[in-house]
Amino acid sequence: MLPTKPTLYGLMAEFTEPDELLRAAKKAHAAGYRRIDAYTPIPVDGLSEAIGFRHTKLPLITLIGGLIGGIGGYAMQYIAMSVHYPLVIAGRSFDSWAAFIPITFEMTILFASLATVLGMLALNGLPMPYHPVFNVPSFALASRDRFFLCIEAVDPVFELEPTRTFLLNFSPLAVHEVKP
Amino acid sequence: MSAAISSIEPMTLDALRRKLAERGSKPLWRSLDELAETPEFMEYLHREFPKAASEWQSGTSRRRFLQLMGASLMLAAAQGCTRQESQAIVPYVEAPRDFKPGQVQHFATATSRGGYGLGLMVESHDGRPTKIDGNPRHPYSHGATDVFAQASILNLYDPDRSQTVLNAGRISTWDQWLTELRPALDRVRAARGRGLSLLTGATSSPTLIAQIKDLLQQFPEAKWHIHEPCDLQQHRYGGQTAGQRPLDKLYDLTKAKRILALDADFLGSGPDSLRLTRQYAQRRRDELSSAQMTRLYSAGPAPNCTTAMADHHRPLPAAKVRNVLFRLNQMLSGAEAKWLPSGLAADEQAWVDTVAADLKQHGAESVVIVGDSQPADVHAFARDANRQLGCVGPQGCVRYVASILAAAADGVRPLAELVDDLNGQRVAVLAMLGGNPVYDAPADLDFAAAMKKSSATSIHLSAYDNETSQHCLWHIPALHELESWSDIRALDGTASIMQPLIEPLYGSATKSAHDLLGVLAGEKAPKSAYERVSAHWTQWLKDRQPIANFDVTWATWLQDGVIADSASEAIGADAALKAEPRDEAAPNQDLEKKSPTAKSLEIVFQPDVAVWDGRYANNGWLQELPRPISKLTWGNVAGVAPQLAERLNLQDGDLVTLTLDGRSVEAPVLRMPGHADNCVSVTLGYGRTRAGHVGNGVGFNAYLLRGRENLNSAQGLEIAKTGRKLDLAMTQHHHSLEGHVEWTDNTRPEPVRSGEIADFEKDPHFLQQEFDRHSPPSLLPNFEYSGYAWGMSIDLNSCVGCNACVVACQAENNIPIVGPEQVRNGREMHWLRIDSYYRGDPTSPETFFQPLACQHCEHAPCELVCPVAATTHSPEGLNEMTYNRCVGTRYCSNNCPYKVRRFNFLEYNDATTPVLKLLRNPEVTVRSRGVMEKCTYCVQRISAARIVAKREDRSIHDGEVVTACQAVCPAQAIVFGDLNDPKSAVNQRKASPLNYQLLGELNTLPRTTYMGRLRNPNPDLVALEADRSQAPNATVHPLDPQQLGAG
Amino acid sequence: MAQIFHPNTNAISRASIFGALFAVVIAGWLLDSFNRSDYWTEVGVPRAQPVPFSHAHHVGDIGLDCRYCHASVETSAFAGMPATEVCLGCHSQLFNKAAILEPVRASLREQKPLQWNRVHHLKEFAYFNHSIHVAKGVGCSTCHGPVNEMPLMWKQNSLSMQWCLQCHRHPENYVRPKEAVFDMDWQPPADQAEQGRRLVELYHIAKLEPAGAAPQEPRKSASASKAAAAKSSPDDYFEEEQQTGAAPVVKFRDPLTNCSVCHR
Amino acid sequence: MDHEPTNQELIDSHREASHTEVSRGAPVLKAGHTFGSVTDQISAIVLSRPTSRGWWLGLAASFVLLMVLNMSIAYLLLRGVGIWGISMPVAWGFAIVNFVWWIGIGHAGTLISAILLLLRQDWRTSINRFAEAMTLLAVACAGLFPLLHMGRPWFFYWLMPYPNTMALWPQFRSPLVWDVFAVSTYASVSLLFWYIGLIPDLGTLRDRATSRAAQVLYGALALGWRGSAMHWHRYRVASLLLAGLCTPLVVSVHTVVSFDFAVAIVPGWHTTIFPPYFVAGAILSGFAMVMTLAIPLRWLYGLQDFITPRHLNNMAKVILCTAMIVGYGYIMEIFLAWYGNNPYDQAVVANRFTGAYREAYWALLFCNIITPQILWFSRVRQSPKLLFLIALIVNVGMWLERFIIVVTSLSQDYIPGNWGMYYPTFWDWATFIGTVGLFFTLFFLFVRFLPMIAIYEMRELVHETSEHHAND
Repeated sequence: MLPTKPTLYGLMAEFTEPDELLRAAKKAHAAGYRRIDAYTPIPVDGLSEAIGFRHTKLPLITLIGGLIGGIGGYAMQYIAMSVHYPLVIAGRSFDSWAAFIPITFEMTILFASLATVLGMLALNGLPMPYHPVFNVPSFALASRDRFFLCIEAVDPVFELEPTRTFLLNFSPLAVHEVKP
Repeated sequence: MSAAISSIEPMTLDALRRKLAERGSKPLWRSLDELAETPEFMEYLHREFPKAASEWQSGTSRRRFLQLMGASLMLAAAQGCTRQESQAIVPYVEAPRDFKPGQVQHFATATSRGGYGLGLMVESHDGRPTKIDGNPRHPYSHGATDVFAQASILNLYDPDRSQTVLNAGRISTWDQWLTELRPALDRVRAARGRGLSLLTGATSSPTLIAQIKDLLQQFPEAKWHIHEPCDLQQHRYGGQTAGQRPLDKLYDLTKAKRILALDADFLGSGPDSLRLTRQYAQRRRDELSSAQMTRLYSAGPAPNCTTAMADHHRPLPAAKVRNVLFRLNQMLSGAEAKWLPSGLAADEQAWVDTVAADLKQHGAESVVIVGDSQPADVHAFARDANRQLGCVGPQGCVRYVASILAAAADGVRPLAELVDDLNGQRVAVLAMLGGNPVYDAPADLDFAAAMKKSSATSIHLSAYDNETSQHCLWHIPALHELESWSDIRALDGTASIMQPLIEPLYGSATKSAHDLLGVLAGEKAPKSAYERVSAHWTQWLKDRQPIANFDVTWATWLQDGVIADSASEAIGADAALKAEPRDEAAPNQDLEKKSPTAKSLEIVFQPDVAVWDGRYANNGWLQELPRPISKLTWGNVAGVAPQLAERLNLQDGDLVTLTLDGRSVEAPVLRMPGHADNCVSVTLGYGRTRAGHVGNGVGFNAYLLRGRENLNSAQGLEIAKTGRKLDLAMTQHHHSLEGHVEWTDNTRPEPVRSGEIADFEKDPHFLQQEFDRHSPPSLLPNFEYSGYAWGMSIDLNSCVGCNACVVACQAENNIPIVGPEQVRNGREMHWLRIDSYYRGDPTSPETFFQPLACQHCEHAPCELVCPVAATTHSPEGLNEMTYNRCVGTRYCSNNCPYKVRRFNFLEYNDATTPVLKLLRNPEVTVRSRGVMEKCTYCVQRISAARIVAKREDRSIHDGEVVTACQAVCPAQAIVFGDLNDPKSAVNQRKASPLNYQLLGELNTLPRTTYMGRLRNPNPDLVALEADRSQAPNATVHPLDPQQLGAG
Repeated sequence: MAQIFHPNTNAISRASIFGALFAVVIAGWLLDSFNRSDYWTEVGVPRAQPVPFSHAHHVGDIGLDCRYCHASVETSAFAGMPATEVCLGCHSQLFNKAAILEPVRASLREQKPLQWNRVHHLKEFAYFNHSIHVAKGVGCSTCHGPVNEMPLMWKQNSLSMQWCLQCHRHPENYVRPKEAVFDMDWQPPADQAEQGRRLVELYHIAKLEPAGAAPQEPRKSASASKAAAAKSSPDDYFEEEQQTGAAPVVKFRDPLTNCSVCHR
Repeated sequence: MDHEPTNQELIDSHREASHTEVSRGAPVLKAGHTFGSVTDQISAIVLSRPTSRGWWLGLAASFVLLMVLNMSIAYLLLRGVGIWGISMPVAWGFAIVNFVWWIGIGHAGTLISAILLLLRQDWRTSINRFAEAMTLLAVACAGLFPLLHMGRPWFFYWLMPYPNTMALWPQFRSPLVWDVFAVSTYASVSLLFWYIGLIPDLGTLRDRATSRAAQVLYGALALGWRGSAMHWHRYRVASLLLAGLCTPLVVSVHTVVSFDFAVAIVPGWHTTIFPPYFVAGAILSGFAMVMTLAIPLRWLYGLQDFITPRHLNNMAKVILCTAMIVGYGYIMEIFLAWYGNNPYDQAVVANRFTGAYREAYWALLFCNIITPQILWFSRVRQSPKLLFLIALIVNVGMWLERFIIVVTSLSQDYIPGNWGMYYPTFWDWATFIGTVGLFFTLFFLFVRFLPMIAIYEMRELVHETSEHHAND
């Protein structure tokens, strides 16, 4: 994701209201920009769709994690108790499946949760302590009360001046150039 | 705490009786307070945290704390590591011949019980004795032993044993002693022995007696005194003329259908208790019909094993035994005319008459047994009674033999004479072979003062540097019975050779009585004990069979542990009467004045069932042994009847001052249901000051009350409350005395199932329930135990609660002791405990025993909850405990409905004292702190047997594996074996209709099952007692004048 | 807003997350393999002895029988160590001046026993009995290795519980004919599995013996043993069978793996 | 949870949520707040506000207790569990009581953030953060006890399945092993959930921070969060999934804990009512503890705007409801003893009412059943002081409940011959008080260095409320 033009990462418009950002994002997408991203202090409904993001695989990852945990959990107990070292315990059968349920369940949850969290981080490409957008001085407010729309320079439709003017149409507070 | 308890108001007996009545069907109860449920008692119980600071107080110093701190953390670290530490293997230089390393050997020997012999079979691991059992060939053991024999192994290895010769308290040597003694001895010899006094305990050792007699011949003026503090037959030294020998009684209970035991604990103590217990239990177990079954009556001051087993027990002051016998003889003689008043209360007399009728009816099949603590004339009465019953004689229930103990006939003189001599400066050399007179001589003799006064050269041969050694110029450390050669004779005269099992632990400094006598006799070349013993018996054999090969015979003697046909002949009853004549008038003169009244109480002195006369005071196993019934450990008490306690407003643990003839001691009170009213029973042997680390300062010294005239019981005791309180260490009742609401108690199944023989005859299965016949259905598949299936059966009908099994288990399985504080916290470690329960009227309840150890359930609840599989089930059905896997969550114990598991809450095993390591059974792991343990069915014995069997490619025979508790049991109440072997003894037992599972309703399928207790009450007496309970006050003042007059 | 981190912290931070998980696994693996390592178990580490006694010489070269010195191996839990007099039985004649044997002579002279350094050390909570193993066809070399090639004695096997269990679970892989027990050169035949199973039957190894039969001839349910021959792990230890009508029962054999065999 | 919620649904959910809630009057957030104001006010507590003396005192006090804990643990390792009052038959004492108590407390946090999230209760936002923190700390305290109560704690790892030269495994049929898995799973999942929730706020703190150190610290923890729209999207999905996973988990944990008792055959333990009644009890004690913490906090840090009477009111209702369920549990125990006609169970019930520990039993009935009843009155629910008092009482009551369950059942079970009493020693108390110290020490550090209220969720709240006003 390093910019082809090393001088510039992209252009970033700064808004005060989520709705303005939402409108701008929709327009930008309509205008054919694809390499765009929006940065907000709160999750803004519809924003990700506005910039053309549809759908995440996260639930699938969770499911897989859960299955691994569950099956693995039961297998571990079955093998330990009735294959590897079968011992007579209180006259119970070696495969007392009923007694194995709690651990199977806990293992399912554990692995599913781990999968979810790691999956989320991975898909989001986090951790990423360094990112060009942090070069924008006022971006610190992105975690307070400012809303940013960034069009990246790598976007085929991106032309520095036209894009700047395009962004200015939405009367943002400012339009910043984002150093790589 | 003490404040808490003293605030309790006692509940009146009537109220207790009412409560019992309310409960409808007679429930079992454990203690008076449980019965009472007094609000105040609850109150005390609600102070849940009285001990809050105990651990803090008993905490260690800061410095020690830090040291240990480091240690413990290192320990924690070290535990993980397993890298091999360097360890040496040390082979012999020259291996002894018939010896295989790592193999167990057994040797027959014998031990002394107040002078009488008990045959032993001692187990030896690589040359160190580790376990003592009975010698099956010995007539008074039959393979069983009592608690003392079991525990005496601990005395052998006791670190407190004296190890060097002491001269006035300073370390000296044997040779030093010899040289310094010579002048004194020479002087004595010059004076034909005048001034030489010898003091021994009661003895029957032929060699020793012969040796002493030689000495007395050499020194005609010398004197031999015998002092046996708890001599089982105190009356012996009364008014005998030389030449006469006192009598011993040999009972044969296999023939007895009716037994009347008067102040006699023939099942619990005495030189023949093992034999009698076996005979009694056998008949009780095998003759299950009201026509044949033995019926046991007992009357006596304090509850004990015998009173507990009795079908009818009558609390009775010791002094009134004479009255009872007097009355009994009248009834038996049947000559109405010249009857004198018996001095019994009306209801007592009625009781005696009913019993008399029953005895008379069975004539020769009945026997009267009088306790050895009763005076001579009472025994004479008993002899009359038995003669009238016709049970005397070789075929009868009782025979008489001349006592084999050294007695006046052998020139023995009483202790009092010695004290006079000491005070009169007539003693130059005083040699005490064992004993501890300074501690246990009658108080009015004041032996200590006499010792101080006298200028005699005093020598004390003793295993411990005890109270007496302190007063002696010389102390010579004595050998343990397992360290030296000697011999001894049993009650019936059967002799046994005592052979050493181990080289003296403390080298040549330790000596035997034989050695010491050798010195006194001035032998130039002192013979060894072995030479003396063998010499004596060579002679003995020569006299009888001149041609016999001594070495061969000797070998067989050693092997058998008994000397063939060495028993003595019986004496006919009439001869017996001549032997101990009595003044016909004596009894009824004494009848009244000797009887206690509410004002002046009677006191009864008894040897303690655990420390005896005090000689076992330093034995931790015995100190921590729960006394039968009371479950008291670590101390003695003044036992009183509940009704007396009620009148005097006494609670358990209250400290009282007992005063007798101006002498007084402080003692804690314990209320004993079934104790005689107006009577206080104390046990001797406590309050030692120089017993050792274990025994010092435990309990109170009852000897301080004991006068020479009344060694066993006395009148005129005064009792006064001090207001202070002692927290008694008891294993059963602990502090969980609060009772249950009736509506639960009626439905709670009773752990001990019992009934009457009559009901049994109607329906033999009357004690069984559904699940006892076939186990309830289960969803889970059951395991099939196709190989051995070990199981146990315990017969509650036979068990007399003697505790031998508890100590045997402790000895076999390296079970530690924990001390009184831990016992109070409920942390005793005994794998096998004997629960006791009462039923019925608190003044004389029925008592029940129930030995309880791991039940080895097939569906063991403990196994299910162990997180690390430290307790599992073996294919042979054992519930196994793997100590080294245990992490100590204690969950198993919580889930054990029998609560038979024991936990090492702290580091209980003494891992530091070297000599104690010799004691341990190498076949059993020594458990460390934080580990759970429990009964294993002596799995080490099973494994040993299995290995032998597998080596010989056969299967284990029935009876090849014997658990420690089974081996020791005199009553044969415990049987162990293979349930898959239809012919096995244990299966025979389990086939009995009395067989039942404890808590079987939980479907735990216990491998240990019980046989219900059957009682054989006398209908007439039942009716009689029913009337009496209408008027409960009848028992409270047994000697109220009107009733006397009526008599 | 200024950047707080340098661009390549991105790579580092991502690596760190998964690196952490990885590190934990590695650490655990290292610990385990250390615990099994010869360094820790001292397998193959010769032990110095007061007298440099060479099994290689006495057994390998001279061909002494094990039982000559370890006399109680067939009758007792402890194999036994030779008394000094046993050594001197020969060495009073042979090499009776040799310097290295001085400690032995000194031992007899001063009646002071020799102090050998233990090579095979079992924890005190593990009970091992030589006699029964020898009696059931477990050869010396099976556990002690090629003693006849050891100049100084060393441990051939870790003596860990897992190691014991290998044989206790599948004796047929290890047992040999009784007569070969003390044969140091015995090697398992090609059909050891077959032979082994036969010997297991023959010596009644690891079969519960059904009670009731006459004590003389070994009691053993043929059916069970046949089943055993047929079964393969895990069924070596138990077989679950539905009995018609009766409640289902789990039959199981092999007391060899129950805890009290070694721990009491 | 593989069904993927579209944003429209999310929007609607929040819409209607805010509708209903606000229409009920009391606001979940004081009006007049903006994105900026909430952000600054909350982050200021961590970043700029000077540390109050109250905080220092609190920390010091807790730290002292923490040292008491260290002492008792040291002495425990040194002497063994015998320093406690446990005995035969009562082999479990304070250690297990405290374990269950702390675990119970640990339930509110996850419950609030998971179940209330699924139920779309937007009033949870301002309390869920420190409720979750409380959960973690409580579980940490709880986790200590199973370790400490072992006879040989240095072998704790034998309860975990790992390859070893003994060829041995944990015994998976044992409820204690279930505990190991349940508690560790619960701890780790709660930690994840809590941390995920923190990430955007850490970003905020990173951006607000002035000192380099703070920037690096929070920056590192924030993982470079930059509020990208796509991130937000996945972030929300992940939160929902975790919530979905935590909900059964939180129920399972205390169910498993209750199995420790229910699986055993001890009369008074062996009953089927235990799982639901333990879970209810857990929620009860959890909310009580949240209340115990929330009320002083909002007063100390002037957070009345965020933790409004509305929150207290709702929590009070939850307490009242769960208290009733717990009460039902008690009644069922008694009923079943009578109806099942099991003499042993009946004996246990009788023993609880009249036996040695009856005072404790009566006290717990008062604390857990009687006291919460006054929450029927809305005036009570409005008064923070009263609520605080009630919360404290319930905390005590729930501890007593566990004490009664563990101790009375064991002290008198089947065979009268082995009944016994349990007397806690100094060390029992010290260990218990010590964990309280541990809990509060960590909690004080938490409120000082992390935002105790979810800032971004508060911003969302601002957004929604303003939207709503816009719609009027």
